[in-house]
Amino acid sequence: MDYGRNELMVVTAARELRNGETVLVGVGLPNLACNLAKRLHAPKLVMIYESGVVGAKPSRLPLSIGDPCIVTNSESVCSMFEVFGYYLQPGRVDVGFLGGAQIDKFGNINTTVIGDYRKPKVRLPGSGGACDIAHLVKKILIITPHQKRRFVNKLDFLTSPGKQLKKEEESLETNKEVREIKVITDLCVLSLHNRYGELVVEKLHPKVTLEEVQENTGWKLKVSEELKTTPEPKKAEIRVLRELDPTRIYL
Amino acid sequence: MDYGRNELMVVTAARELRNGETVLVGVGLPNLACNLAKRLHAPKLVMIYESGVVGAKPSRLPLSIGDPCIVTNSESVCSMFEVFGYYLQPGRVDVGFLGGAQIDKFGNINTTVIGDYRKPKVRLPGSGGACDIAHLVKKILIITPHQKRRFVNKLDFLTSPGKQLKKEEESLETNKEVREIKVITDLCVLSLHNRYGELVVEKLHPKVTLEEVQENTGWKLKVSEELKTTPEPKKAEIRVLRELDPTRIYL
Amino acid sequence: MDKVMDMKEAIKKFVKDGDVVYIAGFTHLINFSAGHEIIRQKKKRLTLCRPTPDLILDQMIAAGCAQKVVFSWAGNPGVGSLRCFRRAVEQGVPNKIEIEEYTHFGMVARIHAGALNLPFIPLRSNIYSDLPKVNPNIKFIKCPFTHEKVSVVPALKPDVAIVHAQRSDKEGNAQIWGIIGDQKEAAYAAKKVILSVEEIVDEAVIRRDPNRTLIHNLVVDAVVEEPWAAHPSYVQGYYDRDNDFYLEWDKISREPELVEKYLEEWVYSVNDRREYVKKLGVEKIMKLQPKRFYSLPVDYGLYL
Amino acid sequence: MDKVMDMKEAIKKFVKDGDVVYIAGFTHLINFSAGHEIIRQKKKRLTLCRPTPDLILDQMIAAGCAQKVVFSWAGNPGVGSLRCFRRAVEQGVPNKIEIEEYTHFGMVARIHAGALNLPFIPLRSNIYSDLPKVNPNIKFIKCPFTHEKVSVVPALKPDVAIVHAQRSDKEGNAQIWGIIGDQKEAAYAAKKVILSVEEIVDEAVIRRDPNRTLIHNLVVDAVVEEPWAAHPSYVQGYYDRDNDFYLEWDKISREPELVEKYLEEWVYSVNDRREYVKKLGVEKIMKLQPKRFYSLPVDYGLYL
Repeated sequence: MDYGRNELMVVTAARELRNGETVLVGVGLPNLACNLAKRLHAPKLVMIYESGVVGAKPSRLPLSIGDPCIVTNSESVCSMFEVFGYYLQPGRVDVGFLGGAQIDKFGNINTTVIGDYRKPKVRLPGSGGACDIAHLVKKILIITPHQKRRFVNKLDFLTSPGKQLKKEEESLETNKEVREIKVITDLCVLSLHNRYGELVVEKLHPKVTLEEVQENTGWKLKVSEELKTTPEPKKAEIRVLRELDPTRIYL
Repeated sequence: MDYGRNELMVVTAARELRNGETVLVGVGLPNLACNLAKRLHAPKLVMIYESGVVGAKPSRLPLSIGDPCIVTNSESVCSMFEVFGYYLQPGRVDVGFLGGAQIDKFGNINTTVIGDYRKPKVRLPGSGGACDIAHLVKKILIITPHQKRRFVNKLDFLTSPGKQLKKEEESLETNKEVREIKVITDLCVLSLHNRYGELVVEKLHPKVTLEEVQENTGWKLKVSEELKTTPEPKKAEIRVLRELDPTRIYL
Repeated sequence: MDKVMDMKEAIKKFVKDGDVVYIAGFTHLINFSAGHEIIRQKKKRLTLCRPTPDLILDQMIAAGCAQKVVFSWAGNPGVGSLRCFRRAVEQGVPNKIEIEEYTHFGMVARIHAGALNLPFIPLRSNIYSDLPKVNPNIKFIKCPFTHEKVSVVPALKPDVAIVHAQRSDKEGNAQIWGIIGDQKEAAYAAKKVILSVEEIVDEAVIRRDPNRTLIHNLVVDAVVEEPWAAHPSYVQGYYDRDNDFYLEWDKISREPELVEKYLEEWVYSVNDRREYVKKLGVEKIMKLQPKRFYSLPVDYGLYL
Repeated sequence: MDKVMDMKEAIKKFVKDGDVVYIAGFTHLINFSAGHEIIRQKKKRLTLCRPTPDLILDQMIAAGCAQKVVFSWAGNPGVGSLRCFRRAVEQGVPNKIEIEEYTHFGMVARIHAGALNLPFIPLRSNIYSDLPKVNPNIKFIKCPFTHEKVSVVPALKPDVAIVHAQRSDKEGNAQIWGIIGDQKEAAYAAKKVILSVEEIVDEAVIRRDPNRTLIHNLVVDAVVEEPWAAHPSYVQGYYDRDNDFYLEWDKISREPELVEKYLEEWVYSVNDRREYVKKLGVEKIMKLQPKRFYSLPVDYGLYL
């Protein structure tokens, strides 16, 4: 079956979600990945939106995470303070989806600024909930196009921590163990690996070479000893995915 | 018109409440005083219960401040944390009603223990919301029988502050100015007076003498230079009051 | 995965000797059924936390379940003393109990901080009171911004919270109206949560009004369908508070023998809440029934 | 004593040049009507606070109302950049603006602390981020109980909060369903509160469901009945989000001239929201109408 790059990314991300997990959903591809997982292998996936909606059953594909369609027929709506306070801060969210303009080899993300903070070349939207999510979830999933200007050796600004490098003994963060980070690009899957202490190439997408990945990455990449090829999407996955985005807004 | 001691106390307390004020209501006589004021001279009195009910319109006389009759037909219900956090802590409550086993001349109240805290002669219920209320309202009203064992020279335990004696410069309390305290007993009305820095006799109830009040008080009482006689209840006040407590639970 | 069970199983599974147990409910929705089952199962050395211990802790203390009570107001609301609590504190009967006390705001702030997984929470109270002298858990710090002095209390994270609600689905998405007290915070602060409800309803009923859901199933471990679980406390719209019993308890609790007799008759000799309700009798049940008084529906809109 | 007034009067009375203004609403219930009226009245040097500035602040910044923006995510939700915001930050067009930024949790924690009248509030975030380096208002302290390090942010207490709700009575007891975002906190934190609603309803409607009341009239200074006040944002059950306009704004906002033209046509040349809605036209109005989908009533009981 034919499939596009975004379709492969979404399917690969969806497979990272397990039944019964709680996921903080972002709009766009992450939202598609969550809904795909829920309709296939993870019917008990609990979808939380930072807008305060928990257990959503959206009737259409929402443009924003505050869309009215995620409220109607959901299990619960709480305030924004409560969604951070009662769900994220106590470590009740297993998986968080993040994106970013820049990513470094430790999975740290910049969504704040390109250039100097005080004299920005490009002012980006900022943290939103990303920094909070990055501090508090067990597993971070990142879906992003693989480009050299994104995969940089040094971030212009560290908005959201990946590996939580500046670990301080007395710190309070809930998830002190090294947690899982997966970066799903249009070329490969990178994974934060205990053994290497940084992101390593874990899976190459079909027909992609390691050289191609390295060319599009701003640091010297390490590669997993058990490097695999990303399994192709199954028919059922593509079919359901296209049902979810019938007008191809994101696919 | 004939009236009882409790009726005079309730009427006198009700007159201390002004239209538009916000009052934290206790059960029993304070509840009667609030409802009486609301039906007569203070229709815009806002009644808040520490159970989280705001703008109550009770259909019957509640035995407790958590009675279902104060919820039905009220304006708003919030959690207990919210009633303290959103109403009391920001100084949105003008008047608080308190009671106590012991009161001293600064309006401090003990509702915790008679005897030593660790080896109590009588273990009383404790603070409840009283200590919080005493820290945060603008005006404290106390309704209590006038007895020597209650009006003591030294409290066994200071549960709720009256004059907030231990004032510390860096303290946070909302109401730093000397606030109003009125103690309404079955003999007289005492009032915290700037000039004396302690409770003074402000009004004597009809037919009560100063000597009688002093005999029932554990410290040497000061008397206001403008000592008055408590006005007798009006017919309308007594009539409405008896409508509020038709089976004479409190009266 | 199925959380629906009866109260016997829920208490057996989730309440252990020595646990910190938080039975939620301010006047409203107090789970007497769970309290009685804990007494029947003879749980020991519990640390019992409630802002208002109310009759349920009075009974559990009398039955010897308590080692410590964490509270803010230990009285019989609108009536007077909690006499079994007092006997334990004043005379060590039936056993000595430790106490740890706060103001109401302090207690609800503690459970609120627990629900938020904050280590502590500031509140503007306590400063002029003797309470901090007898409770080292009430501390004072300086605000790092305004340099004002403010009191702080630590988070409370019970081992088990027991909450009652009007209704939930079988996963435990619970809706509560009327006085909500500390129900939500208790559920989110505790390691394990026993939820009992007047009725288990279809998921669709809950989803028709998601803003009414106070507790999400994520935090719920057991769902018990237990009508009248709160008597002599009450459930808004379902049954009235049994004020007569609160007055009667004042008499019963004066005499340890009468308390013993009460526990024998209404707790030990009764197998479960169903039997208790049967024993209450039709007349009492009818007397406590309110008239119907419905809210108006609101329109969530269907967005296609 | 009467709080009911039109938006013109409310903005005139309660928004002063130089004020700290908090327009509430996360995606839902964003009060564009109030924002446009502020632009029409040419208010200046405002400090505008919102977790998500959204199009409303983009327009107010373009119109020259802003001196400073306090925020956590400045984008066009689901679309991309907030281009007027960026022009002001990157190029000082139409004027330089100061920024002060937090995480979402930091922003809502600040307004939450403001509502509670707490001087500060702790939260478990920020510690591994560069944000504290550029914002001295994000500090760290040690928990007095566990000695852990935790980040703290100061309370935010705006001069004016502007909130929109589905309905209230004429005193301002407001009921909101759907995404409640920061509406309650904003109202309780601010010195003055302008509440606008889709409909003013009889007090009895509110009292039939007191648990639904999110904002009590005690904190409300002006009540404005303003249908469609939120467009192009939305009101749950009343109208849909105008996603097309959010996409269109991405094009308009690329060119200062187009923004100018938009403001001229939709703000300056329009007297009030009624005219704006008329201009929107029947077709748009009909297109944004959801199907009816009602909650079920709950029984509060009448206790006599």
